[in-house]
Amino acid sequence: MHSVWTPLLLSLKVAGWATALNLIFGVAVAYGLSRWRSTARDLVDSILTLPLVLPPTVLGYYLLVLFGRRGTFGAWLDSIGVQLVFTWQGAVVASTIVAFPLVLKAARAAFENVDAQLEDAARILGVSELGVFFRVSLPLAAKGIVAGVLLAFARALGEFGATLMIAGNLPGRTQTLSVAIYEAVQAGDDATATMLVLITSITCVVVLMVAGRLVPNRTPLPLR
Amino acid sequence: MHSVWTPLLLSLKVAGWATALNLIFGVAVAYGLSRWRSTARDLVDSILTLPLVLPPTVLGYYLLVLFGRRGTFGAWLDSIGVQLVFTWQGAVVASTIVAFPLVLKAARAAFENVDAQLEDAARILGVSELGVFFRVSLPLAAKGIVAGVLLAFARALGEFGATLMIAGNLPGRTQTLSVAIYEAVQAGDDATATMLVLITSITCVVVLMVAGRLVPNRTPLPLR
Amino acid sequence: MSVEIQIQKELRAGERSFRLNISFASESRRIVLYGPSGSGKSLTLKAMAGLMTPDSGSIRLHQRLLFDARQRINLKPQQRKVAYLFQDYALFPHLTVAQNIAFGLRSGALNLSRPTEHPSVQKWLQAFDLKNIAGNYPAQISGGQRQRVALARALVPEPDILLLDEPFSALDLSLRERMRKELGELQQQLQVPMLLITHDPADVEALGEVVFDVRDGEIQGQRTL
Amino acid sequence: MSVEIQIQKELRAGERSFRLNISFASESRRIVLYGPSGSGKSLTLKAMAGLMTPDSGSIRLHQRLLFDARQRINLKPQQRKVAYLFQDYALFPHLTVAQNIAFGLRSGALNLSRPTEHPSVQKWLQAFDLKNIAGNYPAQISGGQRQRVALARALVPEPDILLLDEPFSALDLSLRERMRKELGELQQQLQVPMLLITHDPADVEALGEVVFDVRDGEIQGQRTL
Amino acid sequence: TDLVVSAAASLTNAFKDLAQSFEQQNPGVKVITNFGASDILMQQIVQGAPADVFASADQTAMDKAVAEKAVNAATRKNFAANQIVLIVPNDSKLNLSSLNDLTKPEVKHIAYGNPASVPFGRYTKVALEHAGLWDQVSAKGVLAQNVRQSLDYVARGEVEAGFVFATDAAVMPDKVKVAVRIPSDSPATYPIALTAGTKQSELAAKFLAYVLSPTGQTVLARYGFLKP
Ligand SMILES: Nc1ncnc2c1ncn2[C@@H]1O[C@H](COP(=O)(O)OP(=O)(O)OP(=O)(O)O)[C@@H](O)[C@H]1O
Ligand SMILES: Nc1ncnc2c1ncn2[C@@H]1O[C@H](COP(=O)(O)OP(=O)(O)OP(=O)(O)O)[C@@H](O)[C@H]1O
Ligand code: MOO
Ligand SMILES: [Mg+2]
Ligand SMILES: [Mg+2]
Repeated sequence: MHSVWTPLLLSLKVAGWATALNLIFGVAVAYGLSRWRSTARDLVDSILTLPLVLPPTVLGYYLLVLFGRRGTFGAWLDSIGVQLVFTWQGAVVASTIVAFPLVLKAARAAFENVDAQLEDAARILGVSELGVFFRVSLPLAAKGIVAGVLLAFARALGEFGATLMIAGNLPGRTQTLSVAIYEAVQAGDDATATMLVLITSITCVVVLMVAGRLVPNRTPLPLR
Repeated sequence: MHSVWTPLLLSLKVAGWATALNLIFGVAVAYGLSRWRSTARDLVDSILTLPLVLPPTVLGYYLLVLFGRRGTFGAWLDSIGVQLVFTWQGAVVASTIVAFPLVLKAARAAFENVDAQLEDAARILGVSELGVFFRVSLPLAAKGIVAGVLLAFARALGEFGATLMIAGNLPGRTQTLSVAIYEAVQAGDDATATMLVLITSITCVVVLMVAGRLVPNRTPLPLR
Repeated sequence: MSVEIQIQKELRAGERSFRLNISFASESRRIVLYGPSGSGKSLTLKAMAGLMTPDSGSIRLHQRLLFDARQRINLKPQQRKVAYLFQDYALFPHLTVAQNIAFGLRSGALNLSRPTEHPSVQKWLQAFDLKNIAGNYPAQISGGQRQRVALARALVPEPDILLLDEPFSALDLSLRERMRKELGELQQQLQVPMLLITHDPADVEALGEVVFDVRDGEIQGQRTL
Repeated sequence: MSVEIQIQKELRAGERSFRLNISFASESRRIVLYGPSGSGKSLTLKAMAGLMTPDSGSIRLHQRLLFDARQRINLKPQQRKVAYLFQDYALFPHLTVAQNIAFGLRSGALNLSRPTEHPSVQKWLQAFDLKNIAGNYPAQISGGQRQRVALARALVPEPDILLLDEPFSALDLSLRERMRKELGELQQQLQVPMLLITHDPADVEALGEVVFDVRDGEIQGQRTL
Repeated sequence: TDLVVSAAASLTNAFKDLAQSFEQQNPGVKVITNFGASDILMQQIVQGAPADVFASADQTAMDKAVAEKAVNAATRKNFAANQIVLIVPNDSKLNLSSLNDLTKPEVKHIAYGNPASVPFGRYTKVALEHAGLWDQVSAKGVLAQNVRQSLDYVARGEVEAGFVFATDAAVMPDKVKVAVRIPSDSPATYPIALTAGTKQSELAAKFLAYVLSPTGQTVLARYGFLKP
């Protein structure tokens, strides 16, 4: 067993990147979907939920087919010098895709809950659509979005099925905490497993609690 | 390969039960947490998110230890004639736990978004706390809750890591679609895998779209 | 004494703090709170309804003690049996006008199934001219219609006291007159005290017996009409 | 003509439908819409602000065409340069009083960083007596305070027209008088038309030149003061 | 009656076949297979899963089951053997012909099972230690969770070489070719045993006997398994 720091830092790096990517894409797609008036909307939404319904290992398998050296997309990536298979970047891609629906759904529900009249009030004040988004919709939806993003972070931290497939299990290079835990459990090494599980759990709890506090809570104190 | 109907029906049964259980427990716990004024609240919330951060296989292992005949809890269950290991009920337990945080977070964010003044208005009208919950908080939080519940359903449908551990891979009895897909991919049987993936995907999209329509959308039509 | 209130509360918001120190008592059944914006009128009504817990003091209604800081008595809003019209209405956005009005007729987990058929819902739909919007949602009605729905909703459960925060502010003159009459009749019939916040001298004249002047969180004076 | 409007809209809600058929034109810069609750006053203002798209007709402000169904012209709310006071205020709950008032001073993605230092924010905080609550959130202020914040927010960007939906309904008499004066002065100074919805005869007297009577979705009459 | 057989993943095809013919010979009996990695199956049985028969891909997993008293040690028998082979993609131009060639710098990644948790990984490790190459090879290692993953990596050309069971290499003759057969002095033997908790030991014993019988052995041989 390597030191626990290597997989822990790797896990945080991978989950951090995956969360950041999902924050951007998930929120953007959710906003688009929540404003899009079309019957195709729910279909697109359901299809974007699919990464959740496929067993991660299977998803990882398809990612491998797609991004592998012999995959269409992988060959192109290879030609521009990007290598996803057996790299931590591959783990980021896997975790991002697996956690994407969590941010999407949460953000969409949050955006749809924002009072449309407030957005109109901003428009009348001459504020651009970009301004309406950043100054009204986003802050009012923040609570729901953050809930989704934290879920995505936890999921990315726990992801190992798809990661294992595409990023492989190269000790010290792509072995995330989850993969290490899996290994330990498989090997019947309960002591190591328990220690690693505790480390992941504590890390996750700490990150969730700190992140939860970063969002300003503007609910006024109740008068009673 | 059995007919695809057996694993499909089994998957729907397991995911359906898991979703129903999560709807009840997730919403109840979320409501409790959203009303609980204590600093311990966020800690409890983070801890309840942990099923997401543990690799499902590992979670499954702990469930196996807990619910197996040698486990304290399992021994007691055994004495009252309940057997979870290698049964579909075991798969329900695994899927429920894995998907629980999704409902919890979504429902908590939704409840906290409900205007407290409306709940007070109901109380002043003499309505019991139960009435406030069912007639004000729940309908106003419905959109966010449903988003979470649908995620949970998709996740339960896709769960196989923990399921494989506790419920095993018994064709016709505990072999859900996800497990069957996993097995087909493992066996290099790409044709079967692709077919099963398509079936799961279509099932999931259909269920999500139908369920999404069951919630009455009360947002008034915009005037423009 | 039908109403007896003597409460203190310190409210902090940002760097500012507001001190509420209200005390008055009256046998009258028609009391008006009158005063400038931000003086503490709405907070006083909230304290009576149980939506704001004072730091100290007590609130008594007839001989019933609703709140007493020293005896640690603090009845729940449900137990206070008050009718409360919120200044900003607080209508349930997911319920129709009729369902909003009927809301207090059931205290359990279910809404009344056919609200428009209930006699008191019918009565107030009629009295406040809301019949033709009974099936509409709050987002689909006008400002004055909302205010009337909120008032009807508050009055339906036949309470022990009426707490009304500017009940007619969004209405035109003729409707105001008509509703003043309806409200005055209801109050006479129920024989319950009514506490009214208003800026309209005509309301004071028609519905007030005693007027308390509220200023900077305190009662500064009292007039009997 | 400074304001020229001629629009139709059919609104359906549940089983009921409401037909709006408004047409008037006026050179006057002080126009009052007067009429009973639910007659279509707020909808008319919404159409002017671009929040409601009429089925047919046109809206012209000075010589600018804001809306024309036949020519398929429909300016965005951002392009109409109107000040609009919502009947229910529509304050941003996540911004302080000062941030709310300063909101329209920036059109981009960021809020003004020190709103209280901006001269026009200062001016209106002063004029409407809101200085000491500048740092508070809407949930922490009284009803009348909210209404004043909403009015200040609408007036700050110096618009081409003022659309005010019952701007003083939640205020006491002395504050009302003071604000009427402020508003009258602003309107004179900007020399822009003002469309006011009110139920208060004193408002009509102080701020109105022409009064249009709205009833059942139509203009039923016109008075010049 | 139902008979639950937990068998190593590498036995999947062969045991499906065996189960079917056993059912035909014993009307009314239903064999329910549970395929998975040997160590997982072992853990399930140790925790009291209601399996009747356990067929493992190596002795280590079975040893643990015995130590935990989860299987009936007296019934333990070796029923098949397998071979570890080094495979390369069919279009490989590296010309690997001995284990020593794995040290070539062109060989960047080598897939094999995790010795800590999967039988074929343990076999690989033994073989490489035997050849004195373990340290060099493990520096390039990609740990697969099971044979199929290792096979898949090679078939896709993601790794330059990988270790798998001979029976698995035979599944994809169009994509991979065997470069080196590990000498048979370190055979991979498969043990089978009845679980301690079985409630139908008679029927389970009958199945076990069937696997060991000439008919059973023929079936296994058809899928490339060797005699133990
Ligand atoms: N939740 C709160 N936190 C802090 N201060 C508050 C809060 N609610 C109200 N206040 C302050 O308390 C004072 C009294 O408020 P209140 O709502 O009682 O005024 P009011 O007399 O009803 O005025 P109006 O006629 O404008 O409605 C105001 O200055 C207000 O800013
Ligand atoms: N979104 C909507 N959908 C359907 N009907 C609506 C909608 N909004 C308003 N109405 C109806 O249109 C009519 C006119 O509404 P409007 O808000 O213009 O009234 P108003 O003249 O402003 O009345 P008030 O003085 O009460 O505010 C009302 O009968 C109202 O119920
Ligand atoms: O047959 Mo195994 O248990 O995957 O090496
Ligand atoms: Mg007030
Ligand atoms: Mg109106």
